Amino acid sequence: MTKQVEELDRVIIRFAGDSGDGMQLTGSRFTDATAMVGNDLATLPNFPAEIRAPAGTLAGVSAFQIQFASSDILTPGDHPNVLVAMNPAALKVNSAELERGATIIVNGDAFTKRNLEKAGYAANPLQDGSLEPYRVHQIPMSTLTTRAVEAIEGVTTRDAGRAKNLFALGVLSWLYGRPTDVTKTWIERKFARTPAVAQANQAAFNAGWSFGETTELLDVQYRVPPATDVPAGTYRNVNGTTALALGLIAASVRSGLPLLLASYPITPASELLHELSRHAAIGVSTIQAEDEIAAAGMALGASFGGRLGVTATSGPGMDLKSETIGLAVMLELPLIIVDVQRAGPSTGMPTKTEQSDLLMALYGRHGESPLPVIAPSTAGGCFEAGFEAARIAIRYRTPVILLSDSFLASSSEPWRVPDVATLPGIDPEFAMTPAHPPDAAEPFQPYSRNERLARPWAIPGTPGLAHRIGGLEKTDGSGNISYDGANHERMTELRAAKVAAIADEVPPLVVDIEPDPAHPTNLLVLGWGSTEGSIRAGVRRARESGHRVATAQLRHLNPLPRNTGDVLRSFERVLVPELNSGQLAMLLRSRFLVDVESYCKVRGQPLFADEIADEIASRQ
Amino acid sequence: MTKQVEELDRVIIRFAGDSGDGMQLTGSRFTDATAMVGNDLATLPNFPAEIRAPAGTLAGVSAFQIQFASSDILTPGDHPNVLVAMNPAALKVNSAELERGATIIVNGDAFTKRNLEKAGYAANPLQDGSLEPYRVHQIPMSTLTTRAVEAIEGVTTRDAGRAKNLFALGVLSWLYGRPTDVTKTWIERKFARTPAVAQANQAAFNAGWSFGETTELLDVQYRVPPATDVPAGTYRNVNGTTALALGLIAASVRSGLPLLLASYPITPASELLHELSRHAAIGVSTIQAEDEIAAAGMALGASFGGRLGVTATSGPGMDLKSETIGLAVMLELPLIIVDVQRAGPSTGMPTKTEQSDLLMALYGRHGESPLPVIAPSTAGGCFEAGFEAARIAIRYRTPVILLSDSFLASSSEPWRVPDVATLPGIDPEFAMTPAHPPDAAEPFQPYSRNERLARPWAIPGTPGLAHRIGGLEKTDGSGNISYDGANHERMTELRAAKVAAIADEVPPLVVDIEPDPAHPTNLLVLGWGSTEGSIRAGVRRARESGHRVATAQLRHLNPLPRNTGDVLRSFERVLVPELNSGQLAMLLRSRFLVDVESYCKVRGQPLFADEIADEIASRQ
Amino acid sequence: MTATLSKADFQSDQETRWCPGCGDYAVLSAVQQFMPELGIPPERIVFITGIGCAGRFAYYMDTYGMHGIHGRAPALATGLATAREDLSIWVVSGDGDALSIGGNHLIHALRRNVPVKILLFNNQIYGLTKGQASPTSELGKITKSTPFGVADHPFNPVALALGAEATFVARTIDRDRHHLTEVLRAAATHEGAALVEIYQNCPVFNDGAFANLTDKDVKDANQIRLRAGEPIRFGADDERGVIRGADGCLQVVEVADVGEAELLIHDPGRGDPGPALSLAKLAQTPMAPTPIGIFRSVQRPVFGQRGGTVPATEDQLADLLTAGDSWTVA
Amino acid sequence: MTATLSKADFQSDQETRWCPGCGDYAVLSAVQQFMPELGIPPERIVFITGIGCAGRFAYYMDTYGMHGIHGRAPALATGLATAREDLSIWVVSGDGDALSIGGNHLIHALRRNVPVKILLFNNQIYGLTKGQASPTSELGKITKSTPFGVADHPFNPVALALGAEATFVARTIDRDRHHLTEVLRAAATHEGAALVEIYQNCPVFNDGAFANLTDKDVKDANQIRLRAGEPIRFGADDERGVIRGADGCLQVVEVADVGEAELLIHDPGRGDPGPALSLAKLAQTPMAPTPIGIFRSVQRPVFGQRGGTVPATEDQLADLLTAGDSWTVA
Ligand SMILES: Cc1ncc(C[n+]2csc(CCOP(=O)(O)OP(=O)(O)O)c2C)c(N)n1
Ligand SMILES: Cc1ncc(C[n+]2csc(CCOP(=O)(O)OP(=O)(O)O)c2C)c(N)n1
Ligand code: SF4
Ligand code: SF4
Ligand SMILES: [Mg+2]
Ligand SMILES: [Mg+2]
Repeated sequence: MTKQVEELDRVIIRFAGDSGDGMQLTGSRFTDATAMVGNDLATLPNFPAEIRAPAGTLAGVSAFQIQFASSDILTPGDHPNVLVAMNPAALKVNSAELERGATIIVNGDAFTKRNLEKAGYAANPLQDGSLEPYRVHQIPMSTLTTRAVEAIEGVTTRDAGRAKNLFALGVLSWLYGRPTDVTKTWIERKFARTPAVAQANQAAFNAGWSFGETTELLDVQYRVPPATDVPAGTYRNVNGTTALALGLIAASVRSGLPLLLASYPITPASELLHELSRHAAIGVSTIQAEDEIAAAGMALGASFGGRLGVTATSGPGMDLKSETIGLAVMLELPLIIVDVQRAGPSTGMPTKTEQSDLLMALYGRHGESPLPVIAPSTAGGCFEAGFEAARIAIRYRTPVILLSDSFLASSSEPWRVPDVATLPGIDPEFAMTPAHPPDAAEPFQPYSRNERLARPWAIPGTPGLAHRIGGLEKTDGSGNISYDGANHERMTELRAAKVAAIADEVPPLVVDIEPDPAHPTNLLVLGWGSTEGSIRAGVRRARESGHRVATAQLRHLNPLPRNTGDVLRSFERVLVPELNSGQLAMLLRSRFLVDVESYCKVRGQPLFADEIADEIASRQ
Repeated sequence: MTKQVEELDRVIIRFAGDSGDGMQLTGSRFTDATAMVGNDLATLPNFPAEIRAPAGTLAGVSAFQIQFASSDILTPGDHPNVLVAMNPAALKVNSAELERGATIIVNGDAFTKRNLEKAGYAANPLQDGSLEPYRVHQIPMSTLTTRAVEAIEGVTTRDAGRAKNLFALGVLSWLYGRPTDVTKTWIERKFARTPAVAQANQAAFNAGWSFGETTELLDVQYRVPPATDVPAGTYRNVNGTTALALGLIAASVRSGLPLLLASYPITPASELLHELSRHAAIGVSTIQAEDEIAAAGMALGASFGGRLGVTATSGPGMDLKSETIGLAVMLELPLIIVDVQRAGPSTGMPTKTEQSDLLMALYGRHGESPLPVIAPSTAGGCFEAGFEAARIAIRYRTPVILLSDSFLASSSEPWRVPDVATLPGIDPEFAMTPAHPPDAAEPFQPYSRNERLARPWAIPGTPGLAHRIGGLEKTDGSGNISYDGANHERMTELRAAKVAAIADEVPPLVVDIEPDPAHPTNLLVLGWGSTEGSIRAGVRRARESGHRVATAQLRHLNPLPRNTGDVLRSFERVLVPELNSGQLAMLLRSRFLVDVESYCKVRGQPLFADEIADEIASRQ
Repeated sequence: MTATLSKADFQSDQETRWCPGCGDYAVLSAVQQFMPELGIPPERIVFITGIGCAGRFAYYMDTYGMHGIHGRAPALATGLATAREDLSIWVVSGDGDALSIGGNHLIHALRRNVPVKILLFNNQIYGLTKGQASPTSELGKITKSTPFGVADHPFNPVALALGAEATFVARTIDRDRHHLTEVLRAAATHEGAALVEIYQNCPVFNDGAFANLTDKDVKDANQIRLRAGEPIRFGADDERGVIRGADGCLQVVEVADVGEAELLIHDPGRGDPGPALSLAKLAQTPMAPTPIGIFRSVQRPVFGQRGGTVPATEDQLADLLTAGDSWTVA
Repeated sequence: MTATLSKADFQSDQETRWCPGCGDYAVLSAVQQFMPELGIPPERIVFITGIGCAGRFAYYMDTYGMHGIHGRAPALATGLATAREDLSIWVVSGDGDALSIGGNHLIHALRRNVPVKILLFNNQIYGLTKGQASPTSELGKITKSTPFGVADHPFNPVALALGAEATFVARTIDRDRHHLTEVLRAAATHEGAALVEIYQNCPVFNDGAFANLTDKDVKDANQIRLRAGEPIRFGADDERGVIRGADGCLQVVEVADVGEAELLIHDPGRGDPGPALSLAKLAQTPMAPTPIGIFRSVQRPVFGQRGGTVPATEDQLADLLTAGDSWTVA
């Protein structure tokens, strides 16, 4: 039977089930297929808290959300229109966030008395009418999957049980007309060594697909036309972690400096360690240090040796690295510190996102120890941010803090792969002769400076340039220990001036619309880091409902773009949404004496577009 | 022969010599005698950098400065009018800072070829006329001392050599009419066990005194009348370290909580550890921890046990304590963190002073972790600051950072000893029953709050109140682990509100003169912490030369006094002098959007009154 | 009243949240079962833990508890123990928490002989952070952070403690409730610091790490049970034993080959920690025959209260304030 | 060219700033004297130091050097050693720097067997900060921070290293240039981490701490010189020696009483670190007869470079960027 096809502009699906149900896999397979169709998309996994909770419990629910559309989208979406719930707990945890009238597809077999109890349901929601406002489809996925695979030679009942996520994938693939070959080839690759399992999964997928095609249950099929506003190029899906890893490796390649990452595991920064540790074959060294202090020290030691030293952590680890970062400021050596922010203070909520380390990045060390701070604003943007952090660290001989966060690190989106040849080169400009820069005095002056105020970087092994550096204040030029007051003041100013001068290479802050004298735009929404997608989406909605509002996103927090003050002053009002208690606002107010307003959200969640739209509406 | 007596209002003397010459002792003896006279005074020792340098070298010079006067004074003084130099190095190092026409008294015997070379003098300054602008008195102190003591039974030549500092003390005591009995009794007490040495020192002192009386060399004697504007009371000399130790012990007594200091040695904070470790007999426990992280942890562990937990350090140690301080913010337990600031960043200049840890104290931890910050402004004021820090920590169940600095810690002044009975009591209000506060729900709610938003403090050993706390976000009230977004936002706000509300108990910011409509005062000089003396002295000078200017000093940096904004706005211009690059200014600008101006000094020295006077003049 | 305490008195109202089958459950249950023996009321018992799966332990004990920050539990406990000698203080930590980030605090707590009992849950992996290598992970192990295998030689916790001047060092196994309880009892009665390494299975990220010592069919062949005053022998029929070889090193032998008289007599009370270290190093990883039990138990002054428990009186304070030269202005 | 190196080639232009008579001078001179033997040009030698008087060492060597922060030198050195296998890397640290704040990095560098030579200047005091107790200060010692005497039992650095899986552990004395040089030579040739404890006199804050081992009249009676393969004996006429007693512990005896055959033969190459630990603990403080020399020297894989020394090629990078499923939009 042929079914009616409905065209949609955008869809938000959330796959939810028990940790054991393989929802992350289902989601990422659906994502790849969707990317192939040419839809624009954004995804966000949502894992349970660290320790694996008992099967079927609320704490054990794992989910994966994807928004895909025919025009460019900016976030994984606020409220799903479709929920796939593999068990009662998954339904309970996620139904609240659904939009009214959303479609719910459940694995009916999982709604046993026991599971309902585990999920804390007094009555079966599939029967008590509590799901009235939604369109609910009940499918006995376990049964149908078992039936589909039982014939296959050498398949255990366990394999059968686990294949039901592919059944679900089949159903959804049919429902949204996703290509099947991508999944097919993936299954073959993945289970090459266990043909029976491969067959089982393929069978389950097919069963799901034909279930959609044949049964009455699902009467419409949906079509989301490919996005047409996508620039040409090669694309792949990346999350912030992968993009950052690639950006750092790219910087290593373009600078010729082997990369050394020293890190101590911590959620959500561990993923970067895992990712980079796989690339030993291409000049990437990784060390799991005994703690964060050692990690920072090892990375700095490697920098002293002429490597691209990187260390990555999250809040608690940042506290511990601060003394070593201060040493790097004094040594004026390149060092990249990645802070994947999470909800604090203290241990806080390790798996939740937040932007509350900004002021610590700027001021979290004793003494006057200025350094550059960069914050990527999209998953793909983590590539440029990583590359840029390395470029600045090397060119200016300075530690650089890169502020990512839990949301950026795990959310993914299609990313246009850059052409390696187009990436800027980074010249480490190692000092090779005592006279460096050429006009400098001899003997070697490790604290002489070039036009960027950067000092010479002479690495061990270079004849004639043996020298000693350390954390004590040093004489301008020679670098010898100095307790002279005037010298200390000069060096303090030099360290600050060097960092401030980086602004020369910081792109200006760009407002997304030209001020139009006819209809003056009196409100600027200014964000920083990972909130860009939600802010732009929110602004877009506000505009659709007729509001005149502009937006801009800061990616360099120190130094700020040179035009920041002018931009702020060119608007009547400035709204600064942040996932903290107003840290950027505090900076801008003191720097520019502009009365910026804060929208603070400290709930361990990303910003939602709705919230921004509402904030804008409430101001106009 | 009788000599002419000249009356002076104030004198600044600097005693300088080799580390081995006992100048600190000479200075403190002179100080005690001066206190007895009833002069007001302020002193500042200046030790050589940590490691003891070879005798006679510039690096080995140790100095002690005292200013005393007949009217209240505020600082040890900028430029000495009298320099006592026991060797060429001492002369070389200190002559630059003398006021023109100053008196220089040198130990002529020490100006040997060898010593002159060690000091880097090409020619003998006593002969080459380079000291032309000064009144130089050459006294063969070594010779005269030896002669005075050689007769004494059982005195070694070494004893004789070492006694010359008492000869110098004798000369100066005569010159400024200091009482001799104080010194006499001190000598007896000090050398009770070695009568010969006692005799020798007494003889040397007497020799110096009669040298002054008899020789032609010194033709005038000076008289500095006692200060008359001193409130009645018992006085003693204290430096900031001693005063702080006493303040903490007083808080322990008034709260009934035994004091536990856990600390790791670091210049200049070690002195507090040394000081407190002597008082084990009166309920003061001290632990030298393995590092600063452990020190903070031990203090916090003691607080959990119902003690007054204190930890003290300087910049580099603050970096290391930050994670534990964040835990204390989350646990909401009392904890006092003393930061004796020194010149940074990194190891910096360990023996030099600076105020550059303010922003780190406020923002040096990941996540939103607000806490109170207090900064004493005089040596004596360290007593109140220590007491107040403890009072706030206990009443509000919060870590408190006390920002002292190298200058405050070592400078001394007469201090009016408070009457113990007048010290406020501090009630720890331990929770004894599950219902705490009385209207709270049972079972025990460790995160319920009283009117000050402070939570109950139930210490181990209390039956029925066993509970668990930790660094993970907790449910409002019960304190159970919570990953709920709304709860996290509420708790974040509660932690901030609690600290902000302390402002209710923070005394208002006091401007030293009433605004007089007739002659409007358009400039406010606003300082914080240890700069008070220099600022007030500078303002006084500016007024003497006719400038209308007001001054005020912040001792509470967080929360700020409630009237701070009004005060700032009531002046046309606000000048904020700081020993950093403008950290308080940054705070005030963002909080109040007032265009405060900075005077920044980052030379590892205290502020000088002259500098303030000049800054004021340049603005009027 | 303490006489009537039962296991239930030590179970908190918090739902235990470890993975199904986690060894932590067995240890928790054993500890709760053992606590009443102490004859100390729950309110005078404190559990201080670090961060990690093991760190959650504090929440499940109905005593006072602090879930500290990563690696710092021994420091927190040292402060509390110094301030409050009247408490029974227990630290629960993991192999990463205690030996990686917390290594320094651990060795200093041991050398100071702070009166705390430290339970080190060694699962040879980072559990809470989902499977990275730990300082006890064996060479070559593939983990999330070591896709090409662990390259660092592991610590042997018992050996480290012995080198750090520990006065009590023992090793036991999560699955052996009886042995575990015996060791807890000895640790509890020891005056001063006690380090108890507990081999703990992590079924999710490092399943079977101690199978050699826990699986019915092989455990007898691999558990070398140390008993004070007895010759060291093991095996289903005690057929194997430990001797000091001619080269001065310990070695495992067939008792039949050397004769019982040659066997090393175990003495945890030796002043010289050398023999205990030799035993600890008999097996670098629990894949070979491994000694369990009490390696060392000696007396040494305990790190205790410094300033006593009462603050100064007001008179003492008054004297202190005016100490040194003071003068009066009328 | 390296053949012609002399002591002067390793002396920097910085004026040495230690107190008169400080043991650090002797060690500096011995090290500068020894360096040419390495046959490595100064620019391929790096000294990384911590904070403390000992920490100033780096400034006086005319090699590459980094004066790090307190306690972290082993971490800095581990990063450099991992990045640059072509360098000869030396760490200089004090007893506080290495054992108090830096204890964790030290034990981890040892267990990893990082190719660095660690010289631990042990003066049993905090020198730079003017005389507080250190983790090696003896019990009861009066210092600025312990006016009533040190209450914590001290570490024995050699023992700690042995418990931490060190592959090379030695002890020597500042005043004995010959012995010091011998030990440096052995450490330099050892592959992997070497810990060398150097008893160093601090005349200002802890004068005479090692007088027992350095004063002419008593040194022979107290220095137990360990020599591989030889029986352990000492005394003016080698009249005393070390045996393993019936109780399994080492003990000092009169050779005449037991006969030479009974003496323990020293073997630093033993796999079992137990006997070495027994030797290390023969004297808890250098006030009793104290072994000096090489306690342990064994081979183990060295902690080395992970990712090699060359970054990816542009082609490899291009492949990496498009790895996984990618698609093209025309
Ligand atoms: C300062 C800091 N660094 C890192 C972390 C992340 N973290 C939490 S637990 C843990 C290690 C857990 O391993 P282990 O101590 O062996 O305990 P287990 O989970 O295996 O019981 C790490 C690295 C943290 N919470 N804080
Ligand atoms: C983080 C930090 N804490 C404390 C200090 C202060 N400090 C410098 S050296 C030192 C200890 C010196 O003792 P030791 O390591 O034995 O070296 P020595 O001076 O005896 O050679 C201390 C505590 C510091 N510089 N940094
Ligand atoms: S991860 Fe391992 S150690 Fe942690 S709870 Fe699960 S099974 Fe236990
Ligand atoms: S204080 Fe001691 S260790 Fe430091 S330089 Fe002086 S004598 Fe040497
Ligand atoms: Mg573990
Ligand atoms: Mg020392």
